[in-house]
Amino acid sequence: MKVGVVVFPGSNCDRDAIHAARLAGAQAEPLWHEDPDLHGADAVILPGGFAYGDYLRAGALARFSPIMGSVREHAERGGLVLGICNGFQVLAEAGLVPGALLRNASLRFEHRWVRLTVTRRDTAFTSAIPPDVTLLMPVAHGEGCYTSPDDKLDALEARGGVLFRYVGPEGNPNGSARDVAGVLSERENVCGLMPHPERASERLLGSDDGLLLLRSLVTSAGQRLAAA
Amino acid sequence: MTVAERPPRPAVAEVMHTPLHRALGLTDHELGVIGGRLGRAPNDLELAMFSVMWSEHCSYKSSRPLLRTLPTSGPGLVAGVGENAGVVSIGDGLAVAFKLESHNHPSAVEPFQGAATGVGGILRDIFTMGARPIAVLDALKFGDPSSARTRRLVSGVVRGVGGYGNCVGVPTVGGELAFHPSYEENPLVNVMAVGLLEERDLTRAAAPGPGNLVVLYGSATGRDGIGGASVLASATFGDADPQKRPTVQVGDPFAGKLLIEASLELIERGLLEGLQDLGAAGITCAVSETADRAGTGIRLELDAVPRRETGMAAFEVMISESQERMLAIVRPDRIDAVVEVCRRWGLPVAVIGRVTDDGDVTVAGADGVELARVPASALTSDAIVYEREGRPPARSRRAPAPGAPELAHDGLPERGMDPGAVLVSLLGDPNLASRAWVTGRYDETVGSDTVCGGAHGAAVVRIKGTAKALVMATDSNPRVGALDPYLGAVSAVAECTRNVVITGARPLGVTDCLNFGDPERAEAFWQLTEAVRGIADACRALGLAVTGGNVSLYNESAYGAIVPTTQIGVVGLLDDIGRLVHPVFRAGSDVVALLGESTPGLGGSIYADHAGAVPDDRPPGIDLARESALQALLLDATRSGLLRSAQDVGGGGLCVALAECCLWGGIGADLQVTVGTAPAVELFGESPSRVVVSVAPTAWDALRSLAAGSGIPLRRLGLIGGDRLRIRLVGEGATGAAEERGAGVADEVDMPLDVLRRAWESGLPRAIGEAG
Amino acid sequence: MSTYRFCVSVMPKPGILDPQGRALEGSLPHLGVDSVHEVRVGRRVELSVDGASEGAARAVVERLADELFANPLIESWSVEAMARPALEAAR
Amino acid sequence: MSTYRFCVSVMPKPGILDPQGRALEGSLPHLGVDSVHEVRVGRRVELSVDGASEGAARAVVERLADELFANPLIESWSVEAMARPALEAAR
Ligand SMILES: Nc1ncnc2c1ncn2[C@@H]1O[C@H](COP(=O)(O)OP(=O)(O)O)[C@@H](O)[C@H]1O
Ligand SMILES: [Mg+2]
Repeated sequence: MKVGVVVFPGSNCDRDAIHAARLAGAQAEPLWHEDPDLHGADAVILPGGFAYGDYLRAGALARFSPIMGSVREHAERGGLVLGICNGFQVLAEAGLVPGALLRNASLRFEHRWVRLTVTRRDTAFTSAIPPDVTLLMPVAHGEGCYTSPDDKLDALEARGGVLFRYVGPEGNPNGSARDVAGVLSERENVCGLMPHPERASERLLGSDDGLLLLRSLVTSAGQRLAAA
Repeated sequence: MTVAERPPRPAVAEVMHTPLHRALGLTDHELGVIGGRLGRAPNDLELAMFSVMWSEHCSYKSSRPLLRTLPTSGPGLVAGVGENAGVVSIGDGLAVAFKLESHNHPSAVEPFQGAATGVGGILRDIFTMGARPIAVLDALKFGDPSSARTRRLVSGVVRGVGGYGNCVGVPTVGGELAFHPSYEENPLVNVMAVGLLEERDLTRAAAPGPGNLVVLYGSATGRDGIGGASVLASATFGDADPQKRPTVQVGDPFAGKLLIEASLELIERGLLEGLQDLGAAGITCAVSETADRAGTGIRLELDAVPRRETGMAAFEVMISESQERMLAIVRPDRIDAVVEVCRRWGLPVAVIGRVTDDGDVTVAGADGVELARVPASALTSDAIVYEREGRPPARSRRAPAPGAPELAHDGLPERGMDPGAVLVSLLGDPNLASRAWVTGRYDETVGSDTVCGGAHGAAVVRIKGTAKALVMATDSNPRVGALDPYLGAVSAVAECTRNVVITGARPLGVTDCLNFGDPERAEAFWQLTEAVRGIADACRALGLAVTGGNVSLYNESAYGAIVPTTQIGVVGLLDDIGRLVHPVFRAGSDVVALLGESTPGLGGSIYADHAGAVPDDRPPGIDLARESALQALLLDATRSGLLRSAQDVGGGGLCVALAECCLWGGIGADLQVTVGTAPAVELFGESPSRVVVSVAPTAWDALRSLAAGSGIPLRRLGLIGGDRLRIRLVGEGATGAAEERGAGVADEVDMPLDVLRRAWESGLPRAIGEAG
Repeated sequence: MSTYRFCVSVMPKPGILDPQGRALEGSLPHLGVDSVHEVRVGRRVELSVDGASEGAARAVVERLADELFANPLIESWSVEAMARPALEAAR
Repeated sequence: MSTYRFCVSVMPKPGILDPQGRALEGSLPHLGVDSVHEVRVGRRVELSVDGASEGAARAVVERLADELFANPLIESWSVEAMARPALEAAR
């Protein structure tokens, strides 16, 4: 099972994502943004960071990188794509997941540990997460306030597209509508979330809850591979 | 260095009629010496180059003789003072690079950009050595937290540090934040960076091999940071349009990130012979320093320098401080590969000259016309040096005034102060309260290596693929430094190393940043001299080398100089992350104890601020032999796995240390402290060389015999448990004594953790008006 | 082939949260200003375009505004020709 | 007393590095655009002001632009009256 981690100019969690994907049992390699070839990746991760400095709008410039065409095709073929933090912003700008990410309500960069509820376990990104478990992970972003018109939010919720929500006393760090922390594409093969599962993949670092998410991804991609 | 830390220069209008060298900040004497070095009068471009290189910031002309007295060699040191950053070997073929640096003046002018470019600058010093930056610590000092100016500065600086560090993806894992009225007009922004490298990638900032190419890559060059020298334009070119000469450098962290990746790739692939970052004095500094270090010369083709703007004069190109640029020395057969790497990372790159064997920095203009020729050494290693005169102030607080009684009591009971209430107010003091408001603006987990961030204690960053971790801290003691600059420096070194040692890590070396006033004033120079003597004494006593540092002088305003501020940074190595000792109380019924004992003196303490303690009180002294023995004991105790927790007793004294252990651990304690006639010394005094530890009950005897063997006093205080912090006072200074004096105050601290937590968490936001 | 300079204004759509505008408005009383309301903060992009005609150049700008400068979900944009290159080259 | 709407343009001063503009320009080739240059990115603030006259209202805006909206060390600003409230109030 091969995970490709896209490196945009300004990505800064690419190495973390590769490290954590390997802990989750995948073969993981970087993919250079100017090379449209996915080099046989079964799943693609768009990592966190500040692609193109997050100038203009987070994710706005990165979505035109040559590799994004291939990522889109991969997604259209049903391939799995996970966007973390800046990767989520790129996915949203590219229209691969619904919604937009505005500046945090506090207008400040927020780093803190948050708790997430997982609304469903029947997805490629959550299948390995035990029931009733909330996930402890850090967030670190300045533009993570999830926004979408109310009717679209209703529709998103109705189809089970809100996969992660901020809960507990740590609260909603950015003012996201309806506490949305992560969403699923309509076909449920593309997921974007603001918190960082790859930074919560070892007990030593404070939590290994994120590994559950990455293991789900790796397992699901492996199963799809076997089925194909 | 990042951009020049420089004293204000005369305004353009004022200097129109002054001789050029003076307008550029050079004295008549210096002009004479330059003539001597050249054997002729300098032309205007050469004068500009000398003026920036012979500035205090680049030449260390006032401090160089002092810095020579520091202990600068030690085991494992593979690069030290004189390099961009100190590098110490840590085994497994790995080494760690670290350094502190100031960006005070730029941050005072434009806090956001000043702090951001400060982070960018120190990061460049780290990766110039071939190291990947893995951590940043920021040490910030401001004036009155309730003033509008301070609030603007705090907000701008914190956004600037985060804005750069977060974007380049280097976690900001710790630092320091202090408020003192003397920083009101002159805040201090000192930033420490730490990097990790394969020892074989160690890169020198030298230009060896005549015939090699001089390559400039990174951002294009603009008119950044040449405001001071713009008099040259008015004098020479009759163009003083200030609009065209921005003095504020704008940092571009995105370009900074690309620069890190490109540089590390170039180094890893072995494509470079030398690498130097560009900071203050720009190209002039980079070429003269690299040539001088290698004993070579460099001939520059000025027109080859990529520019951001049109119509730049030669001097502007030579001294521009545009950020995010690097100078590489490259063998001709490797230039194509170098260009390819830079292009891939989207960075402009150009060959701007060649290494020569004549020892000169030569600047060639269009058609090879020689615009300047100066011996590289005259600009750097052979720059002018001053033996300045130092004089202690007329009234030093070091010794008690003649005839003054030894301090017998401290006013705590007399003033009817309840120690519990004092503790609450200390925990809420902006100097001691939770830093979450600041640390929450910093990405401290990027890199997936942060074991402990800035929430409490030293920062701990593991090294992937090994069992090792690096432990890092930065400390200063300006309140003590204000009373006694020697003691301020000694205690900063002691405290900083102690903070590293209590985790179980062995300190690898010391970096320092000396923030002082105008060295041309005898008192300020005396303070600097005392501080350097203090660092040297402390490092020798603790067996540590100074691996590098920075000097920032002229920290003065219309309201006077800042208090002498010696900022210290220490990095330690923990061989086995499994043995990491945290500062927090962990388990009920563990035994709490204090290692070390308190000594008299409340001068310089936070308590003194709150209680207005006896005005002429001294700060407590420090016994370096005792400190060294304490640190050795701690390393022994952690190595043998005895300690469940260890916390330094610092600002706010024993009570605050105990409260922190409880708050951070989320568990209370029931304790008893014996107080003499001066209970505040015991409870809130800041005498050094003390550590609060906790051990499992079964480990108590072992700890006691270890302590006895090392001659360090050990006092059992009580047990961990519950959800209150209770400290009963016993002994001479307790109940009976207080009641005799008619105060009738409580002789104990007995506080629910919730109350303490609220005070501690709300202290900073409230002080700076960011509550809610 | 000539060069034309344009500016693109990108503003948050009505109804979309504008925390910056709100924060600005909230800070006004501290400055003793109470006559200001409905503050909205957006972006302004100035750029030069080479083209055969102003219309051709504007078409490029409009495409960029639509695809890149603004996110249609949350922002609206407008393009204006500028009299002359307002700023000297600054790359 | 009437209400006037203004917009304030805040741009990086000439000669001051504009990292946003630079990064934007650097990404344009990915969109197949190579005719665009000298990109500068700034802010646009729209606001309504109550005042006895347009001049009085404008004076308030100019003061705010100078003290609050722009950082005079690195940015310059200009004020323009807007025909009518371009956007409905959206708090
Ligand atoms: N206070 C100090 N203590 C020890 N070394 C110092 C101190 N100040 C400067 N140095 C050393 O002097 C050299 C020059 O410093 P600096 O000009 O700041 O270097 P850079 O340009 O690389 O930042 C460096 O090696 C630095 O470590
Ligand atoms: Mg350097």
